[in-house]
Amino acid sequence: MMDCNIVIAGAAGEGVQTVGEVLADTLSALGYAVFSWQEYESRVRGGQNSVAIRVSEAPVNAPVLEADVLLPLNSGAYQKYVSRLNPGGVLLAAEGYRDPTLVVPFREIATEEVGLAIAANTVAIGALAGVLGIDPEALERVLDRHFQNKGPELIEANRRAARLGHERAASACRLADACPWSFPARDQRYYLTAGTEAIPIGAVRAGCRFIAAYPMSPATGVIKYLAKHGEQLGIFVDQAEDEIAACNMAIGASFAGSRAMTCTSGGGFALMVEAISLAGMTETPLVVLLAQRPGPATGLPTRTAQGDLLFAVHAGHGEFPKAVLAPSGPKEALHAMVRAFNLADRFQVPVIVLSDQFLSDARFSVTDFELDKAVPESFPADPAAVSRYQRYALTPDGISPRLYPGQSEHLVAADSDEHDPDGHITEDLAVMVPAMVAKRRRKGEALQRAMRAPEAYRSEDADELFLSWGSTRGAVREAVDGLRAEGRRLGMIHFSELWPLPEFDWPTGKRLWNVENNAGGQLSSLLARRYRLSVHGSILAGDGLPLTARTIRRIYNEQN
Amino acid sequence: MMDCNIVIAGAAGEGVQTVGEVLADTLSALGYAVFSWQEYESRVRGGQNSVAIRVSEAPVNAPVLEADVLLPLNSGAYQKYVSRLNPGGVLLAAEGYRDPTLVVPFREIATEEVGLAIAANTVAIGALAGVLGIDPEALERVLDRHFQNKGPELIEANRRAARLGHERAASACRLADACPWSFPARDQRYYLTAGTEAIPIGAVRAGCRFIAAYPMSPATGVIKYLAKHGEQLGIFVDQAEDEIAACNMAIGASFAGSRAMTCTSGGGFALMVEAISLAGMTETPLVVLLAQRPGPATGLPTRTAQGDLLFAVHAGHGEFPKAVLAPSGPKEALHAMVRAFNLADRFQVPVIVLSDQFLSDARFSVTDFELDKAVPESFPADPAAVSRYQRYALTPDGISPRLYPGQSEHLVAADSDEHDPDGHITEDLAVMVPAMVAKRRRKGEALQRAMRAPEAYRSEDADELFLSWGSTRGAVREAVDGLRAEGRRLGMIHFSELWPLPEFDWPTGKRLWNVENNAGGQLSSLLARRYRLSVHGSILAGDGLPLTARTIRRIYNEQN
Amino acid sequence: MSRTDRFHSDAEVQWCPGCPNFGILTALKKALSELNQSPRDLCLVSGIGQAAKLPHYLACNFFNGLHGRAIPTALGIQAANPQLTTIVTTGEGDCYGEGGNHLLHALRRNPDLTVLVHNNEIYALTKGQASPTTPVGEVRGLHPQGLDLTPLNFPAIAVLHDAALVARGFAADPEQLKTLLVEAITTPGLALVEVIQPCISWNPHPIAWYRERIRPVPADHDPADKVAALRLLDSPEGRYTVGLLYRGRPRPTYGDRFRSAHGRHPLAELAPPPTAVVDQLLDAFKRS
Amino acid sequence: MSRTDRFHSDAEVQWCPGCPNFGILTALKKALSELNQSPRDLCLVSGIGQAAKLPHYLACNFFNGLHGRAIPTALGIQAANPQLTTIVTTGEGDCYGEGGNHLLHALRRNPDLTVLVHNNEIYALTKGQASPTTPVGEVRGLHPQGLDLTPLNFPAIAVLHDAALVARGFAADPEQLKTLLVEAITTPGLALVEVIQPCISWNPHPIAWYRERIRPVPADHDPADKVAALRLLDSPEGRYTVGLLYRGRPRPTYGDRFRSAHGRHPLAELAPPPTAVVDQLLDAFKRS
Ligand SMILES: Cc1ncc(C[n+]2csc(CCOP(=O)(O)OP(=O)(O)O)c2C)c(N)n1
Ligand SMILES: Cc1ncc(C[n+]2csc(CCOP(=O)(O)OP(=O)(O)O)c2C)c(N)n1
Ligand code: SF4
Ligand code: SF4
Ligand SMILES: [Mg+2]
Ligand SMILES: [Mg+2]
Repeated sequence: MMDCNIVIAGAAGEGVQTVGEVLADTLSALGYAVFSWQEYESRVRGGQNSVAIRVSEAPVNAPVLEADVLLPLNSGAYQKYVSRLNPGGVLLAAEGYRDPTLVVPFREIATEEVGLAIAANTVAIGALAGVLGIDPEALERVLDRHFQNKGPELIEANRRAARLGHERAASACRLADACPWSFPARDQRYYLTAGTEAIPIGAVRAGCRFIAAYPMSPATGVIKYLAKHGEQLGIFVDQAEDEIAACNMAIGASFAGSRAMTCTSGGGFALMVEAISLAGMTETPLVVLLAQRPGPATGLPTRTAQGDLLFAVHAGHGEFPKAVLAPSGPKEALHAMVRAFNLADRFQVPVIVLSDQFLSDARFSVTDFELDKAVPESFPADPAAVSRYQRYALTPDGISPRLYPGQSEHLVAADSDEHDPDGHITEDLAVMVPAMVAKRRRKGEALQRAMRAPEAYRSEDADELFLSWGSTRGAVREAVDGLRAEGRRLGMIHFSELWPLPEFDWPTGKRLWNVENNAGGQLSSLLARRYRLSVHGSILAGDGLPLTARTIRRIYNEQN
Repeated sequence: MMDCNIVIAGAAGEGVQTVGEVLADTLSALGYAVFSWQEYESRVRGGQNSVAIRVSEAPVNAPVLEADVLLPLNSGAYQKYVSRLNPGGVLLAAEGYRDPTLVVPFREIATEEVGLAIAANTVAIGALAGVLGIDPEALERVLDRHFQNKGPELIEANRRAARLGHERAASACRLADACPWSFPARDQRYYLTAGTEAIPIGAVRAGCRFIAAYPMSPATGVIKYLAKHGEQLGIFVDQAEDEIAACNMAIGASFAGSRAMTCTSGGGFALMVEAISLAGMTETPLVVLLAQRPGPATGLPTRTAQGDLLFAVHAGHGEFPKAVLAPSGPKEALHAMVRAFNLADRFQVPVIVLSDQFLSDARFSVTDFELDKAVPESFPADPAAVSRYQRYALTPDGISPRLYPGQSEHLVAADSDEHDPDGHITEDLAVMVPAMVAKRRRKGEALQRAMRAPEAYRSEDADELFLSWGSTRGAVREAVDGLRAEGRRLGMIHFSELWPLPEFDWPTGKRLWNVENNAGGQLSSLLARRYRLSVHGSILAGDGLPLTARTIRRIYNEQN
Repeated sequence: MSRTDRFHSDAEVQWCPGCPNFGILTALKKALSELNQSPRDLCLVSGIGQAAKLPHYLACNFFNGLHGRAIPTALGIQAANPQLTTIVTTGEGDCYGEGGNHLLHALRRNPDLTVLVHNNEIYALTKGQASPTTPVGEVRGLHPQGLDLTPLNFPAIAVLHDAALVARGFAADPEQLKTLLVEAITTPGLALVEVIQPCISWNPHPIAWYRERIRPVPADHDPADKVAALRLLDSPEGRYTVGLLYRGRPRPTYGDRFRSAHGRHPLAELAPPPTAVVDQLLDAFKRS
Repeated sequence: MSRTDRFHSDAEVQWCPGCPNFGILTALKKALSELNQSPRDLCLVSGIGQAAKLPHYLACNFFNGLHGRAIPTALGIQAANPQLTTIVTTGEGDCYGEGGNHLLHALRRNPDLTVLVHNNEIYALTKGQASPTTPVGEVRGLHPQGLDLTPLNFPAIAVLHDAALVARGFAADPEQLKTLLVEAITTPGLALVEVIQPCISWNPHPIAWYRERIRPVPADHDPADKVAALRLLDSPEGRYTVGLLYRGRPRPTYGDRFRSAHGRHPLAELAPPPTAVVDQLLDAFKRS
């Protein structure tokens, strides 16, 4: 199967993202399954960042560090990323950093031949297309759209720039006999979507009508998307003064009957923890999107990690049910958001959805989002069916009828203190307090029964299992396949629903490995807690980059 | 062994606490081991509260709900608490609520015979002393001290009130032949101390020089004590605008070289979680006293619980070492505070000390605080020994030399972002980030080696073990002794240092029971996580009252 | 059923007998009655403190949330259902201390809320510690040498940021307070009503002490005059001045833009968008 | 080594080339040199944001803490060691947004801090979202229809609460800013210095746009005149007025009482109390 990874590197502000986006769009438009991901520093200009674009015929949706084609936009980028270039890979650059380099002097061509210095990046895009054997017209269509608001002159100049880059690179390729690729148009179209888009669309699908959040990478994109479309879709959006406000606002909106959410990253989530406990006590549905980045504290603001699983599971003082989900890609993320709102509503609990910078920023190829399987469900009480309304009525499964204020004659009370069924403060330790503690526990048990078992992949005949969760799924599957090809009988058990962990029949007699993008092995701790499971070995990272199949295989092989 | 439990009940503002305090002081002054604890509603006036005073010859320091003597100050108190009166116990009251009651009309006597209506409570105290066969002079000495600032007339009136109460009760006792007790003076003196006093004294002992906190029950007493004595002792005290400020202030003070702490309860602690992660990242020593009360959210503000263990252990985004301690009584609390500051300094980590309302408010009899075993240790670097100072120098155990700003020519940098050894922001994912992640891990491992094993009590020949932690120790020991007397071969393993859990050789082949004052069985989760331990049964409460030996035995017997 | 009775609640009041909070409760009930407010369309929002217990004591919808967080919760409620009359009942510790940032930023949004601050100059529920309005020098639990922090002047901050209405009442004068509350509730935008509420359990002064010092807003005071209001509030008498202090020029309120596009229905009444809408959003990610 | 060189740092500056933050850095270095400040006794405290990266770029002790929390951290440092010159370098998002409550309450304490607010009217580090000072109507990432929140006026709040000094500078005029910083650092108590710092990456206006609008404080402005300062700050020109705006009457600073009892040594130099002192505390719990 064709599998080509193109890495574009350069400083912030230098156009790495644009180059990557245009290339990815072009390849996607040609019918290929593109997977692109980026890693970048926490600064607005300078530093060295990269975008990697992996192209194949069917979706792999897993990151690869090593480049088949590397395009550094400056010499620092060359130095930082050249070690990633595969043997035999193509280095495309404006200068001959080393031999062999396919040299295409982007800036010179832009200045001298196009007469537009800022078109240098378009020359580079064209050159990339040339290296890859992409039809220049396919690229032009994408470029035209990209520059559509800039006027006909600029469009024409960029076309020219792209064509010149294409020609120069293509002829350099021919000379060097270095570029084996070609991407003829295919009769297939994938959605090319990032988590940061699929998550808010999932919220839209779920019927979310309110979001309040405070900007924090890598979560900001979620509220930004909803802000952009909110006015048209009827979603109330508020940029709060801080995360505490954001979370309490979402709780207020939810109490008043609206599906409501907030989004943040670890530090902001820490500030929401008290309010999560409030949602638990008041039994107010709440969805919190926690986009992880490496901590502790400010950590690495623009990097990726799976470091907040145990924190999310245990967030909030006191004891109350909550759910934690961790989708692995945009499609699962869309579904997870709908699921999160449904669970939150059904059990009247806070639900935390864990994503991370990798999942937020990476663009996956999706064949079909299967919206028919992501359907919003609501669990409204019927005001007419209630005679004397009690917000916290004691029921067998602990779930009380939920009405919203103003909906009917029934008054709705919510209390952060321990309360009686009417929502009034109680200090009746003999009867009411134990009854309410037990009610919340029953609800938690009901919630646990509703949680989904992990996904098994090639596990049946496996001797060893990789245990994983969240956004590493693609890499872990790829590692399983790769190690299978080496003769290892490996399988995968992958968790997308992490808390409460349901009953699960663990296959016995298999060697278990937890594979996580953190240093602490948090999933293994959780499985130990829940199932008394012990892992044989751990495959952990936590350096701020996404886990790749190659890294997993390397660490696995080191321990074998 | 003599063991008598006196319960005084009444509304907030009615004087329950004063009555209890004077009685406890008197018995303590007579040389008895007193244990008193209170439970009260979250209001300033009204409701129904109680104080229980348990007297014995040697310290038991465990709560008992059931009363040998019950003194209700009003009829509501009688109704709420009468079920707690032991068969054959004495009901002492101003009215004949039921038969038999030892009726002493406190208010009438105060008004008519003393001429001072507000002395009614002193009449009641005297009556209690009469019931208990306490020498009126011993009581008078305590009363005199109590009223010493009120002038000779009031002192005299109260003496009179006490004497009248004593006489009336004593003669009623004789008539009914109902009061078997007597408390002759003994040649023994215990410290009668509550956690809320021993904890700040521990901080003083440790050399704490800074505390910032925001008022929150049941933690307020800690900062209040330090505020009261701070000016004289040289402790800087700040009532912060919120818990976030409090925790960041303590971190600032600690960075600047001062031993520093904060105190709060669950909701306030939730707000500090981000700063705890900050302390983890900047490697700033920090001590946080978390006085638990029942949650979630506001919960039961004046009640007790052990509901925040897992929350404390997992507090903070990202991965970093921290320690969690949970003393069982005032002496252990004083020692735990010194230990907390020592651990925080040595490993440059946040240390959380868990107490609860019960431990805060209950007064334990302590024979000797053994200050020689609670010694502050500091781990300062020598500025002269360093040539090029690096705050985050990479060392074998992960612990870097700590200087404070202004101490020497060496500049001291702290950073909440991932940093290099100099404290500057790094994005070097290849080398520096993994090095810092590994440094913090090594530090965590060193910390784990320094943690103390749990205490074993009558465990050697036991078939079954109670696993417990924190403030329930007294009740659990008493339950063990009681069940042993019934022929059960029980023992106890009690944890005062809860995270990180050290290596521990678990005895095999014993039935394990976790005994906790929460509904979730949080210790058992932690032991499952750390040791893959499974418990046979759980003895849990979580109704806002302290666990007692009788409750433990009842639940144990129900499951046997 | 009389108009005020309509707001009767069965919950046991946990305030001390004689607490001036009762006066505030009375004034609020009267104001609501005068406005013909139905409990059904009323939503009270509070944090934690003595003041914050108020919603339990009258018939209404309520959310008794976290200490300091009443305002953001109320904003969410407002956003989700602007048809509710939403009133925040809070203490000065709740609202100026723990929750100071939210009131500050609420002033930017101008939500159609009445923020009723029971100012007893202490943290009463937690037993009398200093609050953001405690006078300098007062001895308090954590300030045994006397408070050395100057008080916050939030009414002045509200004036400075053009709050729709800023008023001060006295808990022992429920009639005037009622009048102010009627004004506040009917004024679109953020109305801050601070109430002098001497705590009889922890405060050093009896109610009479306050009564002596309380002065009405000067007869010639123009509530539209910002500088005059600031001067008044910043003066030594400012602390005890009661009445209508300031009325900001009308300006858009929180969510106006959203409402003009989507109407004033509760968000709860909007069904999730049809699949076609979601498909359309997704189609933007198909390249051609 | 020249006086400013003394503050040279090797750390790579992560700001965009040409960012006015460089002007602030220059002004600060100059002010510190003029004051003969040694890096050893200097402590910079910051939160998170572009502004908050400043401490890395000059030789000093520093604590680069959490977003919004620089002020409480600085208070702790001040309390522990009043001999340090402690300066908070922060952005308006950090200090007026996430950390608004802390600045508000710092005004009550009057700590001897200089709070240097780089006001670029946006959240620059997180890519240009609206901040508490973004003008109404501006289109920002989360406000695609234009901002509908009015800005906060924190300099005016500081004046209202008698801050020791309130000033405003312009990042493109490091000379004047240096003079203001010298004043601020030498003034005991809380000095708030807001700096107009146009972001060249996300701001809609070039520096020249600001230069045209900037006005010095009127020649006849009396910095002791509170009402005049409030009027000025509340006026439409107020936003662009630079210079010394207000100087509050001297009053006790944070920790004065403690220091007068215990001296100005760092708390770190105090050994734990002798056992006898602890024994004495415990003896209070022996009844007789
Ligand atoms: C996060 C948090 N911190 C602290 C508390 C404890 N607490 C409850 S009420 C209160 C003060 C209330 O003061 P105020 O708002 O003035 O109300 P008052 O009791 O004076 O009416 C405090 C500190 C809490 N419940 N939650
Ligand atoms: C708790 C938390 N929330 C959000 C963020 C993300 N964040 C980092 S800097 C910043 C805004 C900074 O704005 P400002 O202080 O004005 O600084 P500028 O970048 O404009 O100089 C935000 C929202 C964070 N680091 N921590
Ligand atoms: S403590 Fe004070 S404010 Fe609270 S109810 Fe009693 S009198 Fe009122
Ligand atoms: S983004 Fe703006 S504020 Fe930040 S460094 Fe660049 S120019 Fe300066
Ligand atoms: Mg108050
Ligand atoms: Mg800014």
